[in-house]
Amino acid sequence: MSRIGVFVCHCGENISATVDVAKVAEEASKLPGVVHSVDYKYMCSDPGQTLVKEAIKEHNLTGVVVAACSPRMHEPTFRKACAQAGLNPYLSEMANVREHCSWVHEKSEQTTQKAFDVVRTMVSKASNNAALEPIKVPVTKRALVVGGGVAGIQAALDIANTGHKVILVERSPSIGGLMAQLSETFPTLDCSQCILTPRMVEVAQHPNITLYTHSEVESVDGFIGNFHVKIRKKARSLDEDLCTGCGLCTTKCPQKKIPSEFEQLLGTRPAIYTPFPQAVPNKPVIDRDNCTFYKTGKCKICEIVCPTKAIRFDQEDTILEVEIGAIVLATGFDVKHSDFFPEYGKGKYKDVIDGLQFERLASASGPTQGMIRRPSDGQIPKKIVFIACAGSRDPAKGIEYCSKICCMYTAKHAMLYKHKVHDGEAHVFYMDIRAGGKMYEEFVRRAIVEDHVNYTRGRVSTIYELDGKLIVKGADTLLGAQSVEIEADMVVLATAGVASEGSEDLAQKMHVSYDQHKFFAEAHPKLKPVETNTGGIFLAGACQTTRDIPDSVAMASGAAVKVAALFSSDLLTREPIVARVNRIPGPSHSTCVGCFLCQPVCPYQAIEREDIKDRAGNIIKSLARINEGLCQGCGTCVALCRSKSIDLLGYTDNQMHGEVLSVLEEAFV
Amino acid sequence: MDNLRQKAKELLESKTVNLVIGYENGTNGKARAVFITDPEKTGKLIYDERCKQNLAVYLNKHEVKHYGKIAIVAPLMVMRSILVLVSECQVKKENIVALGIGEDGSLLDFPSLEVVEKYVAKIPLGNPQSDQEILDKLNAMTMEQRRAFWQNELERCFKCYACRAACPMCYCLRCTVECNQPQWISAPAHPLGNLEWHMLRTMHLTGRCVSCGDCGRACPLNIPIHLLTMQQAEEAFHMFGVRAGTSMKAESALSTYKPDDKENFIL
Amino acid sequence: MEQFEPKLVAFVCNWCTYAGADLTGTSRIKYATNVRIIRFPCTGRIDFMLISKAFANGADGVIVSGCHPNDCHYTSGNFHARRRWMSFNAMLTFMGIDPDRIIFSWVSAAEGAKWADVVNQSVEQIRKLGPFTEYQKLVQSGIEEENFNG
Amino acid sequence: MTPEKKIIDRVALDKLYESLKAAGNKMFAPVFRNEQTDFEYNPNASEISYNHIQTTQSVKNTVFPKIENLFRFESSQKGVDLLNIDFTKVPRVVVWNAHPCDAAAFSALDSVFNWDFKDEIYNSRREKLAVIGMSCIKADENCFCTSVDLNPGSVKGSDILLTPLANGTYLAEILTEQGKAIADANASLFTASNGENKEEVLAKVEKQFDHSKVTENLANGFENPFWHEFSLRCIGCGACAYVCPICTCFDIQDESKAGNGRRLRCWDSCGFGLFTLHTSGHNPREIQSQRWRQRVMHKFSYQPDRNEFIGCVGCGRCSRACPVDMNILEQLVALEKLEVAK
Repeated sequence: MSRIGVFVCHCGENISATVDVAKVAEEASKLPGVVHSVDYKYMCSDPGQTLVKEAIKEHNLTGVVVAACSPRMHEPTFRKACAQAGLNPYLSEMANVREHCSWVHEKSEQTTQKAFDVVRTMVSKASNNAALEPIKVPVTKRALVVGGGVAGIQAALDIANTGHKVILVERSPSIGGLMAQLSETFPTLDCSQCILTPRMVEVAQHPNITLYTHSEVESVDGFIGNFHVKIRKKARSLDEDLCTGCGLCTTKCPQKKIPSEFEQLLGTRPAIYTPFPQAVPNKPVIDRDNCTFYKTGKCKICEIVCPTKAIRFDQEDTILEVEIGAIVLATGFDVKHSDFFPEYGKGKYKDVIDGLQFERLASASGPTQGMIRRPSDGQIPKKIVFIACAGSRDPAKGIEYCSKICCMYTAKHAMLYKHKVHDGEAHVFYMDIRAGGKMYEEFVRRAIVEDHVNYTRGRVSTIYELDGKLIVKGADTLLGAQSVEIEADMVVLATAGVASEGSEDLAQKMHVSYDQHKFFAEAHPKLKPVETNTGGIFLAGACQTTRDIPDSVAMASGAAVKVAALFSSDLLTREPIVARVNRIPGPSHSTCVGCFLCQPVCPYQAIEREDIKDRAGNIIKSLARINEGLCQGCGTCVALCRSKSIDLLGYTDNQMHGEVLSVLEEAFV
Repeated sequence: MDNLRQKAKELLESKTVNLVIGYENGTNGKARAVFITDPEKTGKLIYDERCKQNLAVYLNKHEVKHYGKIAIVAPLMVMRSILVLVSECQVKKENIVALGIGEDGSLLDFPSLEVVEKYVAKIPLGNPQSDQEILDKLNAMTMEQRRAFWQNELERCFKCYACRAACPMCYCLRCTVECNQPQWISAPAHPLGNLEWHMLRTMHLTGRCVSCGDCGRACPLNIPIHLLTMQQAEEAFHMFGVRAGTSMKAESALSTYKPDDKENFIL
Repeated sequence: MEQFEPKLVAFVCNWCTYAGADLTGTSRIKYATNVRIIRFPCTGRIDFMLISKAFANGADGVIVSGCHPNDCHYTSGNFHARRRWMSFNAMLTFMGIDPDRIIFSWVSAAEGAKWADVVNQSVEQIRKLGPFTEYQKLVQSGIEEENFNG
Repeated sequence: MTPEKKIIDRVALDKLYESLKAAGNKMFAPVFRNEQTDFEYNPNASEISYNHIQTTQSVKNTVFPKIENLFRFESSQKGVDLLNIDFTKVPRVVVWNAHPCDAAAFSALDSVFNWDFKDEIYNSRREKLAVIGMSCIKADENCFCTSVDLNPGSVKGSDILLTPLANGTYLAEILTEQGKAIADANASLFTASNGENKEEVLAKVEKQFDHSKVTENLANGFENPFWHEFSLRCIGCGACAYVCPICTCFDIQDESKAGNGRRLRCWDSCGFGLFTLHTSGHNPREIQSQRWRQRVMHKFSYQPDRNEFIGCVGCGRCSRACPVDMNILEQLVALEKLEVAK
């Protein structure tokens, strides 16, 4: 039989003004299992807590019920007090007689009766309580950062600087991401590479960071603190230890006309190449699809010219296996290309380009050395139309959301153009200007006022080519939807940002959830923006939704702190409110029949398959097992399980069933 | 029928399977399940309109599982039950050969269960017409009439659990009714205990029932309990757009959701 | 005649409705005393049999409440719960058990006033329906069968 | 007592029924409803079925109801108080129109409920029970009373046995003191008999097997592959046990609210998988073939050995109720012919 102590709080007069606390305490003392029941002015005060602690010892209590405020307020207080008195903290319960009773009802017999009913119910729960021990999970103090853009770089550096090892995996041959392709950055117009490349070098040289470029995550198993990750290091066709990055091979390669991905197809590169001169690592890679040797079996010029004999044509992909404690996903985003827009020529007009292509044209290291030239004939355009919201906020295109960065970079593009082509005309079509951010609105104003960029509020319905010009037809909604037609030399589409290619695949490997647009889903939209629902996996930058550089960097630092916090102790301690699959003696081993219908309901992928084997190693039964490192204790699997084989510690079937019976035990007044 | 016998014989002779589950002539003009291991005895197999039992119920039976690879005579309801059982990890798909029976009674060639999935996908699924007509009648009643109807029917139940035993989807080792910590269901066959039991069975089969009607046929007291699960099968399709036993993937109605599931009663 | 005072039990999730009911308290909004709250971690944890247990043990009505869709602390517990309640409601309707005895609602942690409204409306609704005698009779008939069923 | 024979006509029969009902007896009589014939309490005389072959359920409900309260309990601060139920208050019951197989089953039940422990509640009910039997003039393929030492006109267990005669009247055999009391109290409804022979109207039920041979084979057939082969089809429900007039397995349950409640017993079946499950996890009858064997062994081996009766009256209900055609007669015939090593 339980020995439960009931402690009824007056909360000054907050409770006692409407509830007859003395009567509640007296009635509670008559309940089966209750051996001690008192009321006191302020239970949460030091003397109040002492009252609880002393009663635990004096009456040898096996459970404590504090009838006071909401458990959301003082449950931790009284659990701690119990622990101090040597009672397992999970044997205490709170009866909420303030927020749920005294404050919401007038002084009456009914109010006192309700308070007593609540106490009786919690006494019932407490008598079904079990002592629980916090769950401890060992932590491997090595982080994996996936994606080497600015967010991944920041996260890797921040984690590395806390003294922990980091593995940074980037699928392209160099880190740098989209930011490395930008010309200048808003709202300061400082050179993107100038601020990024030092960080890239820092990553390469940091003693705590291991960098794998041209590599991808192959698989992820395990759980928070204990991931087992396989990384596919794609063949570079090069011995990286021998290569000095002299670049001789790239200059001698006979293939020179391969459209460069880094230059957004506006420039070319050889078959053995580094994506851009400041690439980190500065080691080339052979593009086997375009290499003469791989296509014809002859050439090998690079091998001949290489001074260190570093070329390895027979190199194969290698799989690295690493133990990881936490993962930061920083895989960024992609932009839609101009071929996404049938109404804008579906990519067939060479001079209709996307924003990223414009960045390359405007970049001093780009294909035109920073001169704005039309891709079609190399002429300097005298009139450019910029179209904001190209694809974004367009449900018909399946992209309902605002890409958030386009208003700003369109203003930047128009400005850069005006700075470079002084007699040029810049027109911007926009839906709304969203320039929320420090110095952002001022920046847009500058474009309009100082650089005389023409802003037209309206959408462009069509673009077609006529006599070497691009006819842009739109409407000016501020002039009563008056139609506007501009003969432009070039059109720049601020195309929508979308989830990076392969996001869905990666999310499935990582067991993180993702939204309808394949952006990774945060654990909570407000309070857990960098966490995912999978413990130990965090998000940084635009893989969660499109965002600009400062936001990405801030988020990366946030994710890094989460990782550092996780790595701050050897064992991860968790609330023991987790689900558990029952175990019984053989031959059944559990009442679980292994239907695994609970697996899809778990938001945390915490339900695993456990194989019970006989002595010969044959599987005799498969049943569900909850990974206590991943379970967050929602209990959805518990209510779903048909054979009642799963239970939730702290909210067991017995407890909840007992509460229901107990709450209805007496006729309500 | 000759095709069926021939195919069963071949499967046993070639040791592709160790057991064939089918129908044979039973006592007093009834058809019943038969378990054949000897290729020479496949002549016992029959298939006609009396063959209504959902044979998939045997696939999870301990003694039957023991045989390993099994061929099973599979009219539509058996096919669907097999798909549910595979999706719920109760039978291994490589252990089952479905001797499919078409709607005209002919033998269908199913080299794999994937082909069964494709076949089922092509067939309009729903409750048997005669049962659906009764359901329509019940649905047209007032709430009070339906309450009276079910109270009268369920009060008679004496909890022999033939409904549970006949259902291929009721394969738990320990049913919730046998759980007494806490006692979820009043065990005795009194009106409350009976109502609780049938509510439980109905909810547990929601989204999993293939409308074979075997629970109702099994009831020795002729309580039309199959109507409960059949109604829910229809409701699940109506509300969630899914029918049980169409795929080997685990996507049972109550273990999945859509963010935009439409209801009209939540404040 | 004295007004019928129904007994209601509320099954609420810890993160939204329980917190919302706390806010009702801190805002000192008054509501009917007929409801007793039972805290669950999530609506996904609420077994449908608990509702039937509540009726079997004398509840005239049951309130079930949790986070609004998309707001679940555990992302999807309420979505799973919603399907469960949709199925349960359909079944009760088909069995002729008045689903109006159960009030489902989404009450967020910020909706203290809504919680008071939900309680007051539910109490009124159940008061109009009267005691849940149909269900209670089932319970009684089981007990009273003693020695007279044969 | 020496049996007496009288004649009662159809109209008088209904009057006898009403008379017994009016005298305060609870009448348990077969009625056709829900597409089956089954016993009910206190139907109207006009509702009673006289032309069925067999009812779905047996009459054991009258003495071994599907739920039986054993005692009550109440919790107080001091602990739990047990409150006895006054079994003397059980009602007088008349089983009306029970076939000879059902009537004969009572003696088996008497033996089960009294072989060591005297079951008070059972005996209380049994003492207040009267059985008005009805000989069978029809039988079907599932009937095999003649193979278990009974026949369509067996008088065993009946207080009065009626036999429908060709002329529409009924031969009433008054067999016990209780039967005589009933007949005497309603003497005006009966007329004298004139040597009518019931044998010529009785249903013809062929003897299908020799039960002593079955019992003999069972004694040596525990490990016979027969059980596996013949039970593969069995799905392990309790239908056969619940409709059986002699099956008496029960489960003990407590039902309570706020610490007050009752202990009761309700029907159970040896066919259920968890029937013999031990707390240790061990289940001595782990698979269905073992459970099916238990059922047959109990009736045709253990009970004849220990209680000196066959646990079967050949009513055929289990065969009719079985959803998967586990036909007991077919199996008994096979068991009789079973070749067993001795």
